[in-house]
Amino acid sequence: MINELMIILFAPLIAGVVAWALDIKGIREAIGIIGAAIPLAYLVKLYPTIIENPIDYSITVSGFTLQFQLNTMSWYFAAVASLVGLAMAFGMAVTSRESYDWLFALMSFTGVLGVFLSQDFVGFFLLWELMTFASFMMVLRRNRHESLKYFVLSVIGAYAMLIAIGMLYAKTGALDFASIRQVLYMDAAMGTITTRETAIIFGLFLTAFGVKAGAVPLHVWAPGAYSETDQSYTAFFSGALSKAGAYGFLLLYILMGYKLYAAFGTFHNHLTFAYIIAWIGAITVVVASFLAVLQEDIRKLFAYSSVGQVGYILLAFGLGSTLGFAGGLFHVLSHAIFKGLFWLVTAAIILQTGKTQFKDMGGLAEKMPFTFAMGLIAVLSLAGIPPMAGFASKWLIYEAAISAHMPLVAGAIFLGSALAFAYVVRFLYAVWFGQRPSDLEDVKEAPLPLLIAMALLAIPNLVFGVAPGLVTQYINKILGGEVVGGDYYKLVTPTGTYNALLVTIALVIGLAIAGLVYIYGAKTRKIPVTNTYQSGNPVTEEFNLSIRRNFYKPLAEALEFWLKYSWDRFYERVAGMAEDFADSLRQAFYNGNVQSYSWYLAIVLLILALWGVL
Amino acid sequence: MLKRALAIITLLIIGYWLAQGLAGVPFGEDRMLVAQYYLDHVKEQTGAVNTVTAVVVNYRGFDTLGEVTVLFIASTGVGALLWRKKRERTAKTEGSIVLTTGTRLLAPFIMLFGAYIFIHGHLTPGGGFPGGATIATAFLLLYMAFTVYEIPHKTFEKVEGAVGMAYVLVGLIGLAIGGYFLYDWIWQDWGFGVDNVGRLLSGGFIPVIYTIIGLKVGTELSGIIDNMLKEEVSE
Amino acid sequence: MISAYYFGAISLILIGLYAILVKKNVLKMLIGLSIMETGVNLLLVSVGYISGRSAPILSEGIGPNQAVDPIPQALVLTAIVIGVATTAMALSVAMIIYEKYGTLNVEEIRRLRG
Amino acid sequence: MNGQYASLLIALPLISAFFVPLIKGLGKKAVKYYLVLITALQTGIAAWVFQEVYTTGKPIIVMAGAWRPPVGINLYIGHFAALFVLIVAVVSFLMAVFSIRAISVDPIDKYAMLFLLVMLGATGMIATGDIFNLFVFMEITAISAYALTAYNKTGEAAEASIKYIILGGIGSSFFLIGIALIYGSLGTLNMAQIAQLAGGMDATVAQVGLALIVFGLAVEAELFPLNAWAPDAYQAAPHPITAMFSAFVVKAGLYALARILYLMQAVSSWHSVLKLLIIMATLTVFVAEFAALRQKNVKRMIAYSSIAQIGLIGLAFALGTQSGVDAGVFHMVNHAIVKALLFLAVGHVAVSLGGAEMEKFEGLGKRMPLTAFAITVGAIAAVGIPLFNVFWSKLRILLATLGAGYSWAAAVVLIASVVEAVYYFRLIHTMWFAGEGERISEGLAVSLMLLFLAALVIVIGVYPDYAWSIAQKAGNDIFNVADYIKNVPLMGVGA
Amino acid sequence: MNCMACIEYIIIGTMIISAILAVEWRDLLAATVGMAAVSLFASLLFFMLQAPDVAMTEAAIGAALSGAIFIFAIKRTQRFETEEEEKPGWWVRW
Repeated sequence: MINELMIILFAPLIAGVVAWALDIKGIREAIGIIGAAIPLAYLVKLYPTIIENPIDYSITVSGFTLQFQLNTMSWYFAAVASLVGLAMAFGMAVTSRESYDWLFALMSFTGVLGVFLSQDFVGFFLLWELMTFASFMMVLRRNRHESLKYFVLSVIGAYAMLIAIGMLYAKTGALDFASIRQVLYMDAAMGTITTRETAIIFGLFLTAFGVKAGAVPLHVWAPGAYSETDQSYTAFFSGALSKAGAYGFLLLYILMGYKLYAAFGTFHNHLTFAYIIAWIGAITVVVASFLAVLQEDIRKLFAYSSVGQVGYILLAFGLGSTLGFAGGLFHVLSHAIFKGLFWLVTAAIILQTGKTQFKDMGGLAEKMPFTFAMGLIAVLSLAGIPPMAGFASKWLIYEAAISAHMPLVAGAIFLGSALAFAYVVRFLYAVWFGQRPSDLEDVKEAPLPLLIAMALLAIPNLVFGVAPGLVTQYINKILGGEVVGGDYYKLVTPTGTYNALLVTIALVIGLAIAGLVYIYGAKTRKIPVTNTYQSGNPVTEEFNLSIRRNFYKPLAEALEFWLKYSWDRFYERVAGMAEDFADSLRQAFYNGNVQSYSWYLAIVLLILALWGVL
Repeated sequence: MLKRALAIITLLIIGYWLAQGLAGVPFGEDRMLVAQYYLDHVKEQTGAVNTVTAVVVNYRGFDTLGEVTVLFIASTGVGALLWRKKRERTAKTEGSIVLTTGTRLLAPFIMLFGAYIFIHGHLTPGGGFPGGATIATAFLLLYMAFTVYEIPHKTFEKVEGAVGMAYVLVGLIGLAIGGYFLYDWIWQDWGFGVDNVGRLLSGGFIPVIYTIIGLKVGTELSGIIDNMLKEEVSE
Repeated sequence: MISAYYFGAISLILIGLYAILVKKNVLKMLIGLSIMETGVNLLLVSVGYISGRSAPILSEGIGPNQAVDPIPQALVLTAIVIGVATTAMALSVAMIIYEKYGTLNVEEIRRLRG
Repeated sequence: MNGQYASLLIALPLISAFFVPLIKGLGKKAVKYYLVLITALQTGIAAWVFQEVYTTGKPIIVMAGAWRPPVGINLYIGHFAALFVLIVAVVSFLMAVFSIRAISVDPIDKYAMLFLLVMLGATGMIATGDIFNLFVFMEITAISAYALTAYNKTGEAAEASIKYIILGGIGSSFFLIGIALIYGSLGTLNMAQIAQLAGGMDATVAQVGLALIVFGLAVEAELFPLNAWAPDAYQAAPHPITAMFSAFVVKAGLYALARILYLMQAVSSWHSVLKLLIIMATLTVFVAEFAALRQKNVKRMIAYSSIAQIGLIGLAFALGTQSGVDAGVFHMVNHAIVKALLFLAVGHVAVSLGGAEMEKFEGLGKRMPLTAFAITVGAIAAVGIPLFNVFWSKLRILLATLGAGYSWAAAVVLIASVVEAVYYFRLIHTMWFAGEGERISEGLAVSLMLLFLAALVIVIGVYPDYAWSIAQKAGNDIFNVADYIKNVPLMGVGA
Repeated sequence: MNCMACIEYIIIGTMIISAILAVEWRDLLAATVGMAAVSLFASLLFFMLQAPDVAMTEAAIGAALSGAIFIFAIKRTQRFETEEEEKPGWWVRW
């Protein structure tokens, strides 16, 4: 029987394989886009019925029963991923010229969908690996070192997860979520699984999902991997793939929440394990945002920004309250759409100019007006300026942090927002305004498919910004209660209210007045645009700060002490040590002398003998 | 020196361990299980008097097939490894007069003796392997005595292959006649020499197989000797 | 108390192993291997020996209950042949080694390693 | 058809090997095609046996010379043996075809004989039901392997061969001592009867005997630290032979290890032997993967990877649980396919480009796209990526390991797997994204074989059910000793 | 201790001594002879263990033929074990 879920799951993969095998220009793009559109189409079609009737699907593969279910929560995640995936496909139609890319991009699409839809650990792990592998192959093509860094960390995460799964399997005898959940729920009272084992399983899962979500200190793969691939694909990579990590944390709550609570208890009236997650999120937000501010490369900047934004989601989930979940879930959506949009804008810029550094950019707003408009929406949304989707979700998270009585964490949110503002402002000015380098004079607007892709993500930014209730009411259904009140335009929480429509109207009126002033007010005169902004320092050759070059160098100097320590370098060193260890191991053990080899045999015999004698 | 000392200590411990294991298998006690069956039934089931031969060729014929194969591999392997485009014997000195005359006189008899050994395998100690080795010894003597002597190794190779095939064919005939591989159809079905147990014309296919083995072992071992004695000569 | 035959067999095995572990010449190691195989064969036959019985050739009035165990002897026949086959193989390999490397010292036969 | 005709599995390669000297006058080509023909025939017989065993569900017991088991030697072709005999035959057939192109060193006729005898030896090891016969077949395999390792007659080949001979010689000597002890204690050599009587054995004898047998077989099965000969032999052997080593010669040893281990379940020191084996197998995986990490020679690298995978199978077998054995058998099948593919492809590259060094692989994606694709498929499969066959068996093994409570072993294996992923992906990157080159011809036969094996990898990866059900039956064949004893028609001698 | 046992002990003792000599002699030819002697004594022991078949085989194959092929191999290679100065690292020398 062909089930809708199977179509949703495998349409991208099959389309990818077909596109790869045919490899005819034009046709492969068409097939790819169709394959990416099918899941979204089906999800939209199934939307009306999904709340009452979850759709189940299960297949037995080599003795394992893989179960998939489309329920309210998985629909939400799958829909977000499909939306970004479709945008990615449109973007790739322009930016990618290889069937190789199509194969692996669509393969990872299937992987992400599968992770969200799986209801048992075998399918979850299988598709998780598939997703990791496919995204890795996207990077491998362009940069071996970065891709291996990504893959090694991911695989360590995946294997940590596998061990955790295996331990759970050994303890509970089940691999499907429902049974595991039930057994662990019962076990919380009986305590057959010791606290130590629970801690190990929790730690392993934390590692696994932390890697994928890019939580500090496991984030080091993100900058390299996000920047060293096709930028349209990065929209999906950062927008949807990293959400798999966030989803994993949610899963942790669902499956093990009660058991973890029973094992670790509370800390300051707060679930201990959730506290850990919240702080991981908060640290990720702060560290990644600082690092993002200091980047000179657009791709690196957004890569760190992505890490930071996923940190928000973790933070929200770590609050442990339903409001926190609501905020986190909303942020999943809004981050996917604004960060996806950002990456597509970046893709357009790189495609049209071939440059990635801030110092080579400037004044592109006139040349690429539509792209600029899209970029502006993304910037507003990311910086958390109403009436964009980004504001609504951040506001919810903030409210949740306050009502959970975690002021330090709330402070991290604030700090993160401020820093986000700092880096997007630089992006906004350095790329779009100011003096245009002479070699960018004949830059053209991005091609149509890319524009479609951007529009696809920009519209939800606006719609969900103006009417956040659309999302929160669905989230209420996921969480099974009236968590966030209000109507389509108004959000009501225990501590505050946000009326998006009002804000929008105010904003529109304000903009109208400003426009009137601009048109009828003061006389404008054209002056040449130069870099006037020098941070109050005298301009010298060594200390030449402009918005395009070393803009935040003073900040970097202030943070010098902290920047000395880098997780990235630490991991590199560990890897180098492992390789040296491997070398000396094989040189010493396989030394080529058959007499040494005979000694190994004798030693084994000796061990056998001693074990027999003693 | 340290190495020797360590080796000796290691080996002593291993030896002690082995001895401990062997203590559970006391020397000289009757622990026969399957062997007793062999001893009890060997005469009526195989017609051989020498139980070892019966076990080797008949009851555990598979082992012997494998054993022949091992020797065949060795001869093939040595041939493959020492194969060169053109090789000749390079011995300089002829054997002493005692050796040459002795060899001339003895070689045929040694071969005959070898043949005797393997033909009487089911009656007396010995059999295909020592018989074949004896034959090879004759060739060895010939090689040592004469600098130019060479066995006709092409023919020997062919004989080697042919007798090997003959062995398997005997087994396959058993499969065809009696339904079992290596089935002793001569004894079991034809009952050839049933009244003759203890004399030459008995023992089912044992003499046949031992003849095959004897020829095979003889040719193979002489082939190995031949291969090892010849050296590459540049042209 | 362990029987003298067992003692002899184990000694041969250990001496052979000693040669492999200590001697650096390939041929010497092969001699060790050969001695070891002889030891194993001796051990096998000793295991099958039954005190006071004669060889398992049932001709001259020796009944089934007066013979030693024939199976180990059959096994040893096989093992001897296998041993000589291994030795022949090893020696021809050693000859090639000497031809290519000009030495039989195992410490210098180390092109393949790591 | 009579089940006894399964003895043709042994008879055919033997008689054909003996036939080679008679036809060698026809020339090299003829010998090579003869080899292909015989392996094809063998595949046919093996397929018949496989079909017979799996449709009736009953093992075929071949009784040599019509003697019932404890008296005569029997072949036990159960589910496992039927499966593996088929794999042996198929891989041999493929490699025989590959030999046409790959083998140019004389004398071909000797090569053909040794080739057939390696196949025979592995078949016999897998099929036999008698412990001394196992030793004989092991020696057949080993000695022909010694000869084939040195077949190229280079210094390296001879060096590898002498290492193999010395270590293999020690191993087989001690194996024989083990047999002597067990025979001395039980008075029988038949495996089924040994299993029956093992419980009543003297504890010390059983412990020493089992330990020695395990030691002897572990040398053949390449468990650390007894595997030092393996990378050298793999590297120096002719390319088709390397594939055969990895695909079934080692596995035959591993199977024998597992079989004897489980037959001796009743022995009191059984669990400590298992523990020791688990340690050895885990170390095998770890050391071999690390040794492969910075390898310059691709063939040697894959050899190390093969050893590591063998360690993984050994781990699965040493767990002592049904799920572990099933997973191990499944992994054996998958590994045979994957490594046959990899060694075939790498050997093909080495034959075409004159060496298997890493530099030769630069730009391979442009020079020999199909071969590069095959290596890629094999490498990805070996790493254990989903939708490729090894994923399933690796997952099974790890779940079984964790289920048996050996979390540390699973963790070590997974760390090693990370290393494996690194070097395989470096290889893939080198092939596709580094270097340039002219397209060169790849040869039809080899291309077809590569495609066939790659397709098999993916088909099992996407649809593992059939392979898994077969592996389960085969695993049950090893694990369920009671059935094994029941299936062998033991005569009531002494028992 | 009867006389049979005496002979046994003497043969076993000689066998072990020749084995040690075979291992320790630096002249490989002599060592080969020592090895053949071990085989011969072993074949005597086989005879005393009531295994005439094995004794014959061991004498013909184990002593004579293996000795012969060893000697051929020595002729083709080198006769004496050489004392080498030790070059590689300690773990290799081991």
